[in-house]
Amino acid sequence: MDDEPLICLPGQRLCLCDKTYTSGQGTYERQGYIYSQLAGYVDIVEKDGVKIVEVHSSGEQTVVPAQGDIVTAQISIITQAYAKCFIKCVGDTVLRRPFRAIIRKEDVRATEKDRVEIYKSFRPGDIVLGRVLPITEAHVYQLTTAENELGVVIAHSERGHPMVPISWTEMQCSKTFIKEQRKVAKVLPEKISKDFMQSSK
Amino acid sequence: MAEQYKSLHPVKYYRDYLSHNIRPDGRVFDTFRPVILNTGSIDTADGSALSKLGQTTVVCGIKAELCKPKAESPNKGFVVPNLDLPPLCSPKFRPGPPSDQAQVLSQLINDIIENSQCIDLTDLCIFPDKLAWCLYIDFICLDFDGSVVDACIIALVGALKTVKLPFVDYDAALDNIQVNLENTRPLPVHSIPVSTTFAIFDDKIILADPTVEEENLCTGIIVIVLKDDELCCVHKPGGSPLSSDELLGCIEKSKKKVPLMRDLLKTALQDVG
Amino acid sequence: MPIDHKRINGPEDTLPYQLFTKLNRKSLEQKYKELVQDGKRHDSRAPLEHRKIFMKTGVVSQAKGSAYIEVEKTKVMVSVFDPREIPNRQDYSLKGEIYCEFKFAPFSCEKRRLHQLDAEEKQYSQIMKKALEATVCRHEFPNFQVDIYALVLHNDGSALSAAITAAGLALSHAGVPMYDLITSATLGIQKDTILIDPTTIEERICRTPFWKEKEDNEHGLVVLSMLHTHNQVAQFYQSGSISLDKLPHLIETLEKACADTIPVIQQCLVKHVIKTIKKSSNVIEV
Amino acid sequence: MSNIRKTIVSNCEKTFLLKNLAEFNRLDGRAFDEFRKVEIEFGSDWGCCFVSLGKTKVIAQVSCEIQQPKSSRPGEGILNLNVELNPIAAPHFEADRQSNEQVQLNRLLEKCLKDSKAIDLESLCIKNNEKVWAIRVDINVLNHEGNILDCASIAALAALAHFRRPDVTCDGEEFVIHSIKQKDPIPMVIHHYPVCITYSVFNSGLYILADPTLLEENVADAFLSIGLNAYKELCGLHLGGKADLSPEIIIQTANKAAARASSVVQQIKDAIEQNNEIRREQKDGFCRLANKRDPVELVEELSVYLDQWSTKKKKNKRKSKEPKDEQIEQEVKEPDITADIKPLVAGTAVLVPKENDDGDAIKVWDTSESEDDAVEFVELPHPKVETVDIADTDSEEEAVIVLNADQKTKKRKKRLT
Amino acid sequence: MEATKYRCNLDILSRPDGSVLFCEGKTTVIAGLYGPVEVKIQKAHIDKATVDCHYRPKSGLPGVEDRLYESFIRNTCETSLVAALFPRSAVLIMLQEMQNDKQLISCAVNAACMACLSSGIDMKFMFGAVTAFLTKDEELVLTPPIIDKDIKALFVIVFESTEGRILACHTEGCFSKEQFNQAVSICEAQCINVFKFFKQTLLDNK
Repeated sequence: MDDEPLICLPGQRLCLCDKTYTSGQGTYERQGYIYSQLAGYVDIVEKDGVKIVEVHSSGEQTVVPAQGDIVTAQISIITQAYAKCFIKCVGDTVLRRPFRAIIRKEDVRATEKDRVEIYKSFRPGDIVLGRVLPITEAHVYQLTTAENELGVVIAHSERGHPMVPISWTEMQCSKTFIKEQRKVAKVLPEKISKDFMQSSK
Repeated sequence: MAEQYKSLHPVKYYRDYLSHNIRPDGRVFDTFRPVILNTGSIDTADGSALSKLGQTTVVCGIKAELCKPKAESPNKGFVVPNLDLPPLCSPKFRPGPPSDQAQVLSQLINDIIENSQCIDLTDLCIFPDKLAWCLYIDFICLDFDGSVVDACIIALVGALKTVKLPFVDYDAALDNIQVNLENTRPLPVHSIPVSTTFAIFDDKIILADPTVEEENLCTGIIVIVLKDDELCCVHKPGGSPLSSDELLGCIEKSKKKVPLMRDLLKTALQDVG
Repeated sequence: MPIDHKRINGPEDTLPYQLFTKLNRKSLEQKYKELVQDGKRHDSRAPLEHRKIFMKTGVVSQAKGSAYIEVEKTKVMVSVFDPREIPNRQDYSLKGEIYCEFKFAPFSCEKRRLHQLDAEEKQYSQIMKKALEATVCRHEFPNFQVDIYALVLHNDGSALSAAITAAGLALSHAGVPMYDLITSATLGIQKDTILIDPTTIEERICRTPFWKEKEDNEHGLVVLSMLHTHNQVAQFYQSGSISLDKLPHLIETLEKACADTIPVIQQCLVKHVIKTIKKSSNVIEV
Repeated sequence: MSNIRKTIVSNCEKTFLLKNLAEFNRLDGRAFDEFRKVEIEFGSDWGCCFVSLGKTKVIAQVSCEIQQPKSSRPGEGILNLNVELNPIAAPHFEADRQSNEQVQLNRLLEKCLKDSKAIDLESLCIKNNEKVWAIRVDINVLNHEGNILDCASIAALAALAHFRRPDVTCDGEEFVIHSIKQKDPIPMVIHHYPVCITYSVFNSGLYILADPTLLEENVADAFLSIGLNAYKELCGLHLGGKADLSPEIIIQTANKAAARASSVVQQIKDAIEQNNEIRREQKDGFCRLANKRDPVELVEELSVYLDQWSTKKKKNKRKSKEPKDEQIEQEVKEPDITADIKPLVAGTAVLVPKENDDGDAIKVWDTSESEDDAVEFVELPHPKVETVDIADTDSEEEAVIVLNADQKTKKRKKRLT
Repeated sequence: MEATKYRCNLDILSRPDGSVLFCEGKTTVIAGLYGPVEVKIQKAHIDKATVDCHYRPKSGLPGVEDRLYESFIRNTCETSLVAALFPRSAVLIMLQEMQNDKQLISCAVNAACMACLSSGIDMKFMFGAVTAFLTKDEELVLTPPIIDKDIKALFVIVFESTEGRILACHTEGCFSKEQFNQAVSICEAQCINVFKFFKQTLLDNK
């Protein structure tokens, strides 16, 4: 970031829209000019010789999940065919209001799709990482966990104690050592795991 | 990262803080948030005040209207308090009729007004069985960040102190009402109730003046209202059980707040004159 | 009036005491004359002078974005919330929706307002919605709804304009993508007198048709909202009866008033942006 | 949403019930025209009574306040009835929500008690055009085991008959309300005692069951509710549902209901009498209920009912154990109701197919609603006076005030802070 | 001091899973409980049962005042029920006022506890409520004074049965801290009788 960030307001004309400059996040193009959509600061990103003009909001951004985003969600209801959940974070941004989403049985994992059982993959209350699928139905977001890095990251055993992953299909209760089945995400971000291990003590 | 942690596991987030004897907003368990009181700034109301308790903001406006007293109590006026929790003040609330929470709090405030006897209903009578004042006391929460009752009671007292009622001449024979706007009198306020909210966290830690997050995560709420040295409300609607010593401890803590509130009110009203 | 079982009810019928005051019954003619005396209005403003505006963002901590506007005595709070799923919606809409609610606090006007939205409030909500739809990039949040709530704490005229201006500020504060900054202004007209930013008393005089029988019984209120950079009209509302010939002049006057408000909004937003940037850079440094 | 927590009547329950009806048996062992036991208890407050009709239980409370009379009836008091279907009575009832069922019950009760002019409203007037007593009857349904209407009508009537309002005296200008301790309260003036008697209709009137239970109500094609007083005067008749009944059946049923009505009214009067005597000694009210153990209350098992059933059968005739087509005709003549009906419907009713879908209670109610127009009214013994809706005139008055308010406030001087 | 007389009739209603007619002195309340039953989706919790309470006055429609009672009883029941056992379901507690002799709240709380007990739903502990009255002569009594005006303050205190801690508390009127303390201790003593009565009733009903 520059020492003096360039502050702009909605509707402010930023520059001409031509071969070198194109409109990016937080801006719009009208009659050959790029205008700002937000109150924030201007950022210019160079990509393939094109300068993308972006405006970043100063405070929290208003985000809605979009196709391809990695989201953090909490499972609320499981059925035979799908698990319902609430999206709590999109990327690093924490949402003030959760969005509803579902994970269908066939999107739980990449292999042996026909042998997936929802109850062996997720339980209500689990925190999962998922990727947003293209929006087909009008209302609900669909998520997939069919990647190694996606799946359950935080779960509690039936007794209510936190569990530790022991394989990509199993987690173990830290108190009772009972194993439960889950679709476990492979990589845990270091910090979160550390935080949780500490707090659970 | 902390944000996400808080969003996904709020209870643990809080426990981590509280285990170090501090609350996420930097207060220790017993401290109250700063209080701001502004009085008489809305002149369409007959009395008004705005109170801020940390972020929690409540505006109280009093409108006086004339009406006929009830046949059962011909020498009493009316006080009609209502708390509105509009969708403006928090994403928790939806437009429409008052939520259960708003109703419960309205009634609690009504009880406090009644129990503390801060308004003597006979003061509101103009002519027995014929004419009396009806005070519509409307509270609107502008920012819902916990301990709303406390903020309401502060605003209530501030607003009551600014009420000025015009003189009314009532001719019983002709049933004629004459209002004299030039000549007004203040409403006698007989006591100053001071309310304190406590939250019980994890069945044992008692937090004074909780924020909305603390209220959501806690396992019980206590509201204690004092007027001078007397108690006029100890309201604990369920939640984690407490020993009587713990409850008395809360009363002791809230007692300390009384002189502070009294001074605040005095200072606030001085400027209005 | 049916009893509301979800509120504490007072006695059945109460009357405002103002009904029984000794009124110095001035004729309408006289009132009109007193509207502007020696080129000054009752609050010693010139007819085309706007009252001072104070604006602040971030007044509601629980909301995504919020703004407070004070036009001398008129005080309005607006809060804006994150997009949410549209309740009971069956079909897919490419553009997001805006939900507006404009409410007068019960004690904000001379006559006590009831808690339920009345016809006037519903109409104002609609006007506000239309005005804001023009400035919000609704395609950025398809199938979602942004809630905007405006609450008038004290009404001393031109409350709708104040609410629209504040809502624009609150939306921008909330980080909702917008095409432009929006400002709004009100104007009252009675016969030949044109008053910018009328107070409650002036509004009332302008609303009443005084000389019904005469031909030039022009009277009424005009509210205009403008998009600043693109210089486009976002909303136009007129009540009463105004001749078509006069309209261009009125619009011109209002446009100017709208433009005059822009610096206040800009200042307020820039202040907010600087503050948050400082805060975040502080965090990074630490 | 109203279907949440709704108990569904299964097809086998339905067929079982209908099969039993074909053999002239009811599941609880009652005869077709037999009613469940009515019990009336009064509380310590005036005008409070708890009525059970079998296991259906209702509490009614009468309250009064002084109001301005309706401008169309300046010399009459006001009577309001309000039935509440609480979730305590059945889990699918929702609190604070007017269901169709509730509206219908309210209307039927109003027809029976209010429109029949059973209560003397003129005696409730304190000062013409100024002050009258407004009487309100709140009927809270506590347990829904069928036939709420009858139970509620008994409760409402008993409560009204028991109620006493405080005395009011007037010394020229002032009205003084005397508390109950100061002056003896005044009972209501009741011209006649009307109650509702409900029947369930199966197979277009082939079987008509008095005082239906919950299951019978849900399976029945229609219900016939007759408002009657002890003098055999009709106070409202309502046929809801989808049965094609011949007028003769209705009249015959109404005749039978008349006998029932007079016995119920007698019971109400006796209960009040008895209560008045008890009141002198103790004022415990409902506390008596606490230690009361009604053996019938504890009967829960179906087997017990079945025992009863067989004993009843024995009384009837041994023959019924071999149900043969010809024999039914003979058997039919035993209980008097069926004997009444049989000849009328013979031939037509036999092959009416019974509804086999899961048409539960709601359905029955709904259809009855849509057929409201088809409801047959039998002329009331008292001339029915048209109630003029005064809402219009009222609101006009209000509007005038509001207008004035606006204009006057305009001239109000601005107050300084 | 005359002891308050408790009387009750269990399972007075056939529809609810548990019901009771409960008398405390002359105050009488009928309570019924359904649960766990189906819950509206908007109200469902993923980790526990939703506890809902409906209080009905015997005359008039329930108003704002009754909402306060409802929330008081609802929260008390929610704390004592093991709600975590029935996620995504509802427990409905319904109360009907029958007769009021100034001990309505405590009677309603006790009736709610009896209804829970009679339905057999899992509970962490029993709860019992006692009403104490402070008269104009600054005297604490458990039996309601005959004249309303003699009451200076009123205390309703709810205790749990395991350690005798205060579960809920509601007061009306003004009083000193010492008087409150005193009221707590006399209520505590009386509450033992309430629990005794609960246990005896359940034994008798076997």
